[in-house]
Formats: sequence, C-alpha cells, structure tokens
Amino acid sequence: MSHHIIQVNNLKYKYPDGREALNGVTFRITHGESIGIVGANGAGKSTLLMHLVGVLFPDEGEISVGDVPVTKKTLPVIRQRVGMVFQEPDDQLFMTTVYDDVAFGPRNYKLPEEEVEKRVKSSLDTVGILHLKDRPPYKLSGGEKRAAAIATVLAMNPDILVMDEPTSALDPKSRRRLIMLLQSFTHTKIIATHDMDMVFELCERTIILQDGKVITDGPTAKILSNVELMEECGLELPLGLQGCPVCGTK
Amino acid sequence: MSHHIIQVNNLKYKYPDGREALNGVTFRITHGESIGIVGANGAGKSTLLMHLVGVLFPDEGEISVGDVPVTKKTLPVIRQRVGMVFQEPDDQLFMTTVYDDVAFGPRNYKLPEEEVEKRVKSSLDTVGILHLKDRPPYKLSGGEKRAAAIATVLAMNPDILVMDEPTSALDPKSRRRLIMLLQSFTHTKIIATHDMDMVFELCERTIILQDGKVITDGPTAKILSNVELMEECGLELPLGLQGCPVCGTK
Amino acid sequence: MPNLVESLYNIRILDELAEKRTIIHNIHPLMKVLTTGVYLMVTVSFGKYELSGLLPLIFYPVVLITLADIPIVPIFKRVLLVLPLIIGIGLFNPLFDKNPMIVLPWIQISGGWISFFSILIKGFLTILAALILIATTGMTRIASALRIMRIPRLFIMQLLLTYRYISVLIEEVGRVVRAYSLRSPGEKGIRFSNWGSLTGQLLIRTLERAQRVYHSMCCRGFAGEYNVGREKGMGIGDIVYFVGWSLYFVIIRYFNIPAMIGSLMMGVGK
Amino acid sequence: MHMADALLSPGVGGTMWAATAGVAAYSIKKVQNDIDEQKIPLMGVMGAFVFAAQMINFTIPATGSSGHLGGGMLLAILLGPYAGFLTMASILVIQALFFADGGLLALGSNIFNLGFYTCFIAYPLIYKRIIRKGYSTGRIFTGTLLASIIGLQLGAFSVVLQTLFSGKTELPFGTFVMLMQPIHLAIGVVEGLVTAAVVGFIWKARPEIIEKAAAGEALGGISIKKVLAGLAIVAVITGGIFSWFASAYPDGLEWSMLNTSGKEELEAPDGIHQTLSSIQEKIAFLPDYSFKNQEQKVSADAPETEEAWPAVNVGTSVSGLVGGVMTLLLAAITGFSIYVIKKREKASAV
Ligand SMILES: Nc1ncnc2c1ncn2[C@@H]1O[C@H](COP(=O)(O)OP(=O)(O)OP(=O)(O)O)[C@@H](O)[C@H]1O
Ligand SMILES: Nc1ncnc2c1ncn2[C@@H]1O[C@H](COP(=O)(O)OP(=O)(O)OP(=O)(O)O)[C@@H](O)[C@H]1O
Ligand SMILES: [Mg+2]
Ligand SMILES: [Mg+2]
Repeated sequence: MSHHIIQVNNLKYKYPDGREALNGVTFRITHGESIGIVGANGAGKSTLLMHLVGVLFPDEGEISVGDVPVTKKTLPVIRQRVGMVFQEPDDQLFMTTVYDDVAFGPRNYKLPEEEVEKRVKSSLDTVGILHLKDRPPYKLSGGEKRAAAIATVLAMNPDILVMDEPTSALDPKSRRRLIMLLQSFTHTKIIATHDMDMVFELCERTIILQDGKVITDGPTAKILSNVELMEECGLELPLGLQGCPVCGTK
Repeated sequence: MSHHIIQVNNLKYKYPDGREALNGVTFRITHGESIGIVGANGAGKSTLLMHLVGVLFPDEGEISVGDVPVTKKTLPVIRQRVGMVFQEPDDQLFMTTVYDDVAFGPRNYKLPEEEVEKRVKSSLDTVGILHLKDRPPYKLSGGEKRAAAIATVLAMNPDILVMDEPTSALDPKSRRRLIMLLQSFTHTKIIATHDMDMVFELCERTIILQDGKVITDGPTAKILSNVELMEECGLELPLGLQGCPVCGTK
Repeated sequence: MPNLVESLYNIRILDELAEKRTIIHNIHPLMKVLTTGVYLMVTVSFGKYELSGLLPLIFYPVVLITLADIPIVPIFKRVLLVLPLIIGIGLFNPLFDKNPMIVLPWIQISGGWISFFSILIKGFLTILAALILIATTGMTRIASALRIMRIPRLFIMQLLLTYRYISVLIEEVGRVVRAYSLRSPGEKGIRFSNWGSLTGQLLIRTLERAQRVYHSMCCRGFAGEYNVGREKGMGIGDIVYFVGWSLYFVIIRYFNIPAMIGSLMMGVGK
Repeated sequence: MHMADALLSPGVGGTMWAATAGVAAYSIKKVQNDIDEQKIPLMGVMGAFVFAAQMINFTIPATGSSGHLGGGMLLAILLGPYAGFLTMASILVIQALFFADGGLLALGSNIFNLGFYTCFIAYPLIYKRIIRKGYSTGRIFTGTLLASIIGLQLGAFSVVLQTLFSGKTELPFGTFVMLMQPIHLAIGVVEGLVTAAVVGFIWKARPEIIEKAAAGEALGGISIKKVLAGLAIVAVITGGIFSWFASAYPDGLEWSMLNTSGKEELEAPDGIHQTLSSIQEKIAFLPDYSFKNQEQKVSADAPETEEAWPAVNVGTSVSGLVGGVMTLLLAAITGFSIYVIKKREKASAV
C-alpha cells in the first residue's frame, strides 16, 4: 500500500520569532515501519511531527504521505490517514465528556452511532480508562488525560500513527499496556519520545534529531546501545541496558 | 531542625464534583528524608502534594510542616519553606522571559539584584537551560518548559522540595542532571513520579498510594523490588531491575 | 479573580446538568429553543400593569425544573446575581408613577409599584427560562438547533469555539494566579506592576493554545460542524411539547386566569 | 449596560433582533470571503478573552458604582470589524444562556449596542483615521482610547433609547441620559486605557495580527461618506420602525407626555399611522397594550374612577390577589407532586 509511505525532503522550519527549529530534515518511512524519534529537549521532535499532519507547513522542503503532498488543500485526506497524539493532552480534549471526546473523530466521519459507540468503548478499554467515560476531561489526573488523548486517536483507526511522548505521565502499567497495543498495531507508527526503553522494545528503527537535523538514522539496536553517540546527543542508554543491579555489569 | 518535619494526619479530600481523591492518608516525614510517592494514574498523588503547599485544603484531617499547621493563615510561612514543582510546567511560568520568571521569587524576598542574578543563573545552569534565559517561556519546547519550571523553584532556596513528576518530558541527560542535583540537595524532598528508576536511585523511602489511601510505606529497596506488590498497585519494577540483557536475570 | 473562577464553576454546573438524561433533556433541542422563544415573547408582551395575568407563566419553570432534575439552589443563585440590575432600573417606577392602581380598603398600591413588580417577575421568569434552556440542552445541542435554523456554520463554529476556550482561558488564569501566589508568599493579590505582563502573557499563550486545539480538532476530521451523536430525529412528542406549551402560553396571554379564579372564588364566597 | 429582557418590549426587542441579524449576516458574508485557518481560533480565543474580561467588575472612581469592559473595540482592532462583530455576538449569546446576563430577547439589542457602534462606527471613523498615518505606540494609544470612549457612549445612549421606547420604566428621558452617559464615560475611559494597553502589548509581541486585521478589511477602502450615508439610511429605517412601535400604544415617551399634557392621546400623525395601528391591533400578538384582557375590561366597566388609564376597583383588586395566590399555590403543588412521583419511581426502580 503505497499510501503508507512517508517521504520528508530537506525540511526547514523557522518559528515566527526567528527560531530555526528544523534545519533540513530528510527521511523516508515505508509501510509498516515503526520509527522512534529521539533527541534532546528542543531538538525539534514536536516541530517535526506537527509537519506530518499539516499543523505547521515547511518554509522549505516538502513532505508527502503516500503520494499526496502535505499542503493546505490535501489536509482532509492527510488527516484521515494520519492520527496524531500531541505532546499536550489538554490540547486534544475539548468536549464535555471523555466519551464525546473520543467519539468526536468517528462522528465527523459520519459513522453510524452504533459503530461510533463500539469504537469509543474499545479504544477506551484499550487504554484502560473505560470507567472514566462519563467524566469531563478537565477533571482528570495528568495520566488519565494522556490515556484519553491516546484513545481519541485510536478511535479514528488511522493508517499511520504519530505520537509525541505518548508514555509520559502514564503509570508503568498503562505504559506497558500501550507498548503492547502498539506492538500489535501493524501499520506505520512514528513515536517521538524520551523513553529509550520503549523505543528499544518497540521500534526497529531510530532517528536521532539534534538542533533540527538528523544525526543518525538506523536500526535501533545499534544506535541505542552506542554509548558515545547517545552521550553526544544529550541522551542515555535505555535504563534496561544500564548497569544491572544483579550482575553488576555496566 | 524541627521545621522540616512534615506530619500528615488522616487526610481526606473530595473534589467539588464529589470525587474522593484522598481517603485517609497518614504519614510523617522527618528532616532530610527523601520520599518517593508512587501509584497508578489517578491514585491521588498530585492531590496529596497540592495539600502540602496549601493549594487545596483537606476536608478532614490535618497537615503540619514543622510545627505550623497548613491553614489559610499560615500560607505565607508554609510557602516560604516549601517549594513545589507542579505536574504542568505551563502553569508555573507567567513572566515574559525565562530570566524574569526565575527571578520572580527571589525578587519577592527583596534580595539585592546581584544576589537575584546569581541565583537565577545558577538555577538555570543547574537544569541546563542558561542559554534560554532571554526567551519567552511560552515559546519553549515541552522539556525546556519543565526545566524552567524546576529552575523557578530552585531559585527560591526552599527548605523542602515537593515535585510532581519532575522528570517527565525531560530528555535522559537532563533527567540525569536533575537526579544528581536532587542527590546533592540535603533538605527534605518529596517526589511524586512514575519514574521508578529515579525513585530507586534517589529516595530511601517510598510511599505507595492507591485510590487515595497509603498502601505501603517503607524502604524503597524492599518495596520497589516486590514484584507482586508492585503489580497489585498498577506499577512495575524499575526498568533497571527488569530483565538484564547481559546476565538474563528476571 | 475569584469572580472568574466562580463563573467558570457556574458554566460547568450547567454543563453537567445538561449531561443528564431526563424527559426534558431528551426533547429535541430545536423544539426547546422555539418553546423558550415563545415563552419569552409572551412573558415580555404582558403590559406593565398586568401583574396577576403573569403568574400562570410560572408553571413552565416549575414543571421543567422538577422534571429535569435541576437543583434549585445554584440556579436561583444565578438568578439572584442578575436581578439587581433589573431592580436598579425598575425601582424608579414607584418614584415616578404614583397613581393608585390597586385600591383596597386598607391599602392603596400605586401603579409604579405594580409595574415594578411586573418587571421583577418578568425578569425572574425570563432569566429562569434562559438558564433552564441551557441546563437541559447544553451548548452543543443548542448549536445543532441553530444549525437546523440555518444559522451560518461559521457563526456556530465561532460560538462553540468561544465557548470551549472560555474554560481553557479561565482555567489557565486560575493556575497562573496559583503559581504566582506560591512564589510571592505574604502578598495579597497581584501587584499592579505585574498585571500587564500577566494578562499579555495569558492572552498570547491562550492564543497559541487555541491554535493547537483547533488543529487537533482538524486532525480528527473537524470540518466546521460539531456532530452531536445522540441527536435523534424529531418525533411527535417533540412537536407536541412545543405546540402544547405554546398553546398554554397563548391562552394565558389572552385570558387572565388568576383573575378568573379569583372572581370565581369571590363569587362562591358571596 | 446589558439590556434585560424584562425591560424590553417585544417590539423593540424584535426590531433590534432584526437589525442585528442583518448586520451579522452581512458580516458573515464579508468574513467568509477572507477567512483563513488562523482567524477562526483567533476569533474564538479573543471571544473567550473578552468574555472573561467582562466578568471582572471594577469600581468606577468617584461614582460608587461599578462597571465592566465591553471589549468591542478590542475585538474590532484585533479581528477587523466584521469578525469582531460576530465574535461579540457569540460572547453575548453565551452570556445570555449561561448567565442570563441580558437575556435572549434582549440579545439583539445587546449585540447591537456593544458590537455595532464599536465595530462599525467608532472603529472605522475614529480608530482607523488616526492609525491611517501609520502605526506607532502613541497613535495606537490615542486611537484606541478615543474610539473606545465614543463607542461606549453611543452604546449607552442606545440603551437609553431602547429602554424608553419599550416603556417599561418610568424614568424620564433626561434623567436616564444623565444617569447613563457620565457613568459610561468613566467606564469608557477605563476601558479605553485597558484596551490601549492590551493592543499595545500585542502590537509589540505579534504586530502581524493587528496590521493584518486592519489591512484586510474592505472597510478601510470605503469612503467615509458612503459609510455615513449607509448609517443615515439605517438610522432612518430603524427610527421609523421604532416610532411605529412606540406610537402603537401609549407608553414610554408618550406615556410621560400624556401625564403632563393630560391628553389621552397625542394628535395621531396621519392616516398611515392609524391604519398601521389598526392592522397591528388585529394581527399583533406582540405589542404591549393591544390585548383585550380581563383587567382592562373590568376597569372599563368600573364606573366612578377618575383616571382614564388603568384603574381598578376594589373587587378586581381583591380577586386578582386571591387568584394570584391560588395560582402560585397550584404551581407549588404541581412542582411538589412531580417531585414526589419521580422520587417514588426512582425508589421503585432500585
Ligand atoms: N511556538 C514557538 N515559538 C518559537 N520557538 C519555538 C516554539 N515552539 C518551540 N520552539 C523552539 O523550537 C525548538 C524545537 O522545539 P520542539 O518543541 O520541536 O522540541 P522537542 O524536540 O519537541 O523538545 P521536547 O523534547 O522538549 O519536547 C526549541 O528550541 C524550541 O525552543
Ligand atoms: N479537578 C478535579 N475535579 C474532580 N476530580 C479530579 C480533579 N482532579 C483530579 N481528579 C480526580 O481525583 C483523582 C486523583 O487525581 P490526581 O491528579 O491526584 O491523581 P495522580 O495520582 O496525580 O494521577 P497521575 O499519575 O495521572 O498524575 C483522580 O481520580 C482524578 O480523576
Ligand atoms: Mg516536544
Ligand atoms: Mg498527578
């Protein structure tokens, strides 16, 4: 299915105040790949992801999803294919109940109400917050909001899943549940995160960003275990790879 | 110094909509202790911390910091002693530049401007964002905001440090830097987090909350390595303790 | 500032009430909007000296409040907050209009007082009607009613976004004020010199946040229309609701029922 | 300065609804032409901001009363007049619904009073003229301050007119004007200062927002003459409708005149008026006094009363009183029984 190929070409983006957040980013992601995007704070991860769903548009370079270039005109098509979880769950929850919020997307595609209900329930169940369905989102705890935000995107059944720090604020069990879920999701997924352990478990390929540029792009196992490289990019080995308290290796 | 003792007695709190977030929490923290508060999403961690600085007031039970009960009247004293980093960094940044934001607290204590500058610079340096000092806080990336929020509290030189998920959104290196910093901070610190590895490294004592109640309260090494207990509370062993790829232990 | 947080709280109370599922809540929003319209028109169309004729209008709020499970206290609090405005202007009537209107053996009541009470009752009823409408319907369903009434989409979207952002903004104000007070112990309120940067800051931040919210809506297929899933079609019951109430209002308007009851009673008494 | 439903007659309320709907429809058309994605959230946020600002009451120095911001000028400057007017409309809709501030019938008046004069008169005629020479902190300040004050004065005067034409209050015109205008002058100054400060801040932080709003608007190009001519037409039409409604029954202005002159009705202007009012009497459900209602009938029968206009004898007064009490009792009983029945149903359901 060619429409799952994502091509990013020499992407440059400057925020209106002159901050150069992306400085020529190029990569190509093929169908079914699972990509971890890592990098220090301010490296440009969120900025990059926002380009993939057309929230920001590049100053230079181009992006295409499938064979469709991401432009203002093609937004409806793009957004139907790509589901994105933003870094800030508060930005993503805008209805009066969690249920309505998760149902918002499916309803926009005019699905019959039974189908909507099925989708809402299953997504809420997947992230483990079905019991919160009738509560207003602004009254949830930080992690509950995060889970709800993820559910809103799952309910849309996107072909490509883009997530900005999906595990932050989640408790370890919910994090584990999310990782399992993502493992079972066979479509393309792109995950920006500081959770190296998740990348290690989940993504076969990793892209390291630094100062708006791609520093490395390759197999996760190789990259994430390269102490020097990681150190250089303001990162660390996954915790699971660091000194083991049992055998004492470093 | 008795004023660093924190005593929480049978604390109960119900949100205005009737949600019982705390259900009789009791503990005592003595001077210089380093406490990790862990628990599943929605367990009541943030609610508990907000009581410690008098953002919320208990429906039942009482809290005292040193020998001062936390009430509306004693707020100025309490807040001078206790510095809190909120879960949401956005809430904590309200001035036009990062510098002014960090300087806000010290300036309120009428410190001479050189002293203010020294404090601001050293706190910004500690969290690694000195280079961002002249930027407006709302234009920072998620992790940069988090770092700035931590700096604002450090600059106040509090006797007691209360932090709600301080490492979330931080990149691994900043996280490491924060942990080192906290290790060198000899006063009392209370940290609510999902980062079990940090708790394992940093806190000699751990309190597990579940559904607004204290489930366990004891030495970290014992609690965090108890697979069954952790499982039961919606948690997991620290990643560093889970299967070691070198020695293969589980 | 407490004013602000309080108002947010009020919005939320009404929001939550609108989430209930009672007979009244289930009536089609369009019919509820129209019924409210007729009610308001009839209420204000009463002449300024017609006091008794107004009274049967009170059945409408009474029936709705009880059927829709609306708690009385918060609603009445709101009414009491708004009434002083009306009283302020209405109170001039007794001052300027001193013609005796009701002449009883032991007391004479001037036209000014009658018209004052008439304004007061009308104020009470109209305020109540608006609050009941929102508390049983909710903003999104009112929006869908407006859409059926062919109000342009752009305006409805604007209305709904404004509505959403009010919570976002006020919440943010509350949290910023909290953070402020945490780092300025011993200070009451916010120092004047900081007001400017605080509001400016808030405005710009909310602005950027609003853009993010809007984008995240678009990312989920938003195309200018809020879809409220559980909206059923209009049924006979809905139309009966509208027609029934309207009939009742019109009858009240043309016949002064209390006066009839009164004279009947008096007649019996004789 | 929100008008309240209770102070409004259906005639005036309806007219203002129509006028507002007209302006809104025109604005929507204008906005739709040059809408971009950024503008929609901008309208939403600014609406929320002004909404919140309106919630903050400040005391007016030296008067002892308090007021709040209108915000129309801020909206016009940041969004342009058309989007500004629409945003003001949505703010007032929400206020009317959630706070019963103003009210649903008075909505038309309120939108008009707070939105029209600021967006379509003060903004183009004052603010834009001053700004035309180019942006500077000083010009933004004076322009914003002056436009805010004048916009609010016009709005306040409009409130006076609408209230008087509605005839629910006995306040004489002069007194009312003397009450409203000075208070709103004070509010206007505060509003002007705040608006100027906010606009100044945004101009420094995001100049493109303010310049875009002012540049993209066709209104800037239209000559003042055309605007004035248009306004004159609107004024004549509205005035005509107003006076038609106002003269359809003896109240408001006429009522006070009637009291002083003692004549039951002023000379009917001409035949048109009479046919109009007779037509109205036949079809109108809305106007105030065209109803044949019980009280009036009875009072007409009452023999010895001196006053020509409403007077009631002892009998009707008492029966009205008794009937009223009975009605209220009945209402209470109804409410209570519904409550009890529901409770029982719930109990049996459990
Ligand atoms: N609205 C904005 N205006 C100006 N600069 C911005 C804005 N948002 C982000 N930046 C800057 O752009 C750069 C990249 O930010 P981005 O949010 O993409 O980082 P990130 O990799 O997601 O970081 P984090 O891991 O902290 O989330 C940073 O230097 C940041 O300060
Ligand atoms: N403003 C609120 N109104 C009502 N209920 C709330 C509010 N904030 C939180 N709650 C509820 O109170 C409970 C405790 O929330 P709290 O934020 O303390 O959890 P937490 O332990 O910090 O969770 P997390 O790890 O997700 O941050 C949750 O069930 C949450 O849904
Ligand atoms: Mg980011
Ligand atoms: Mg929390």
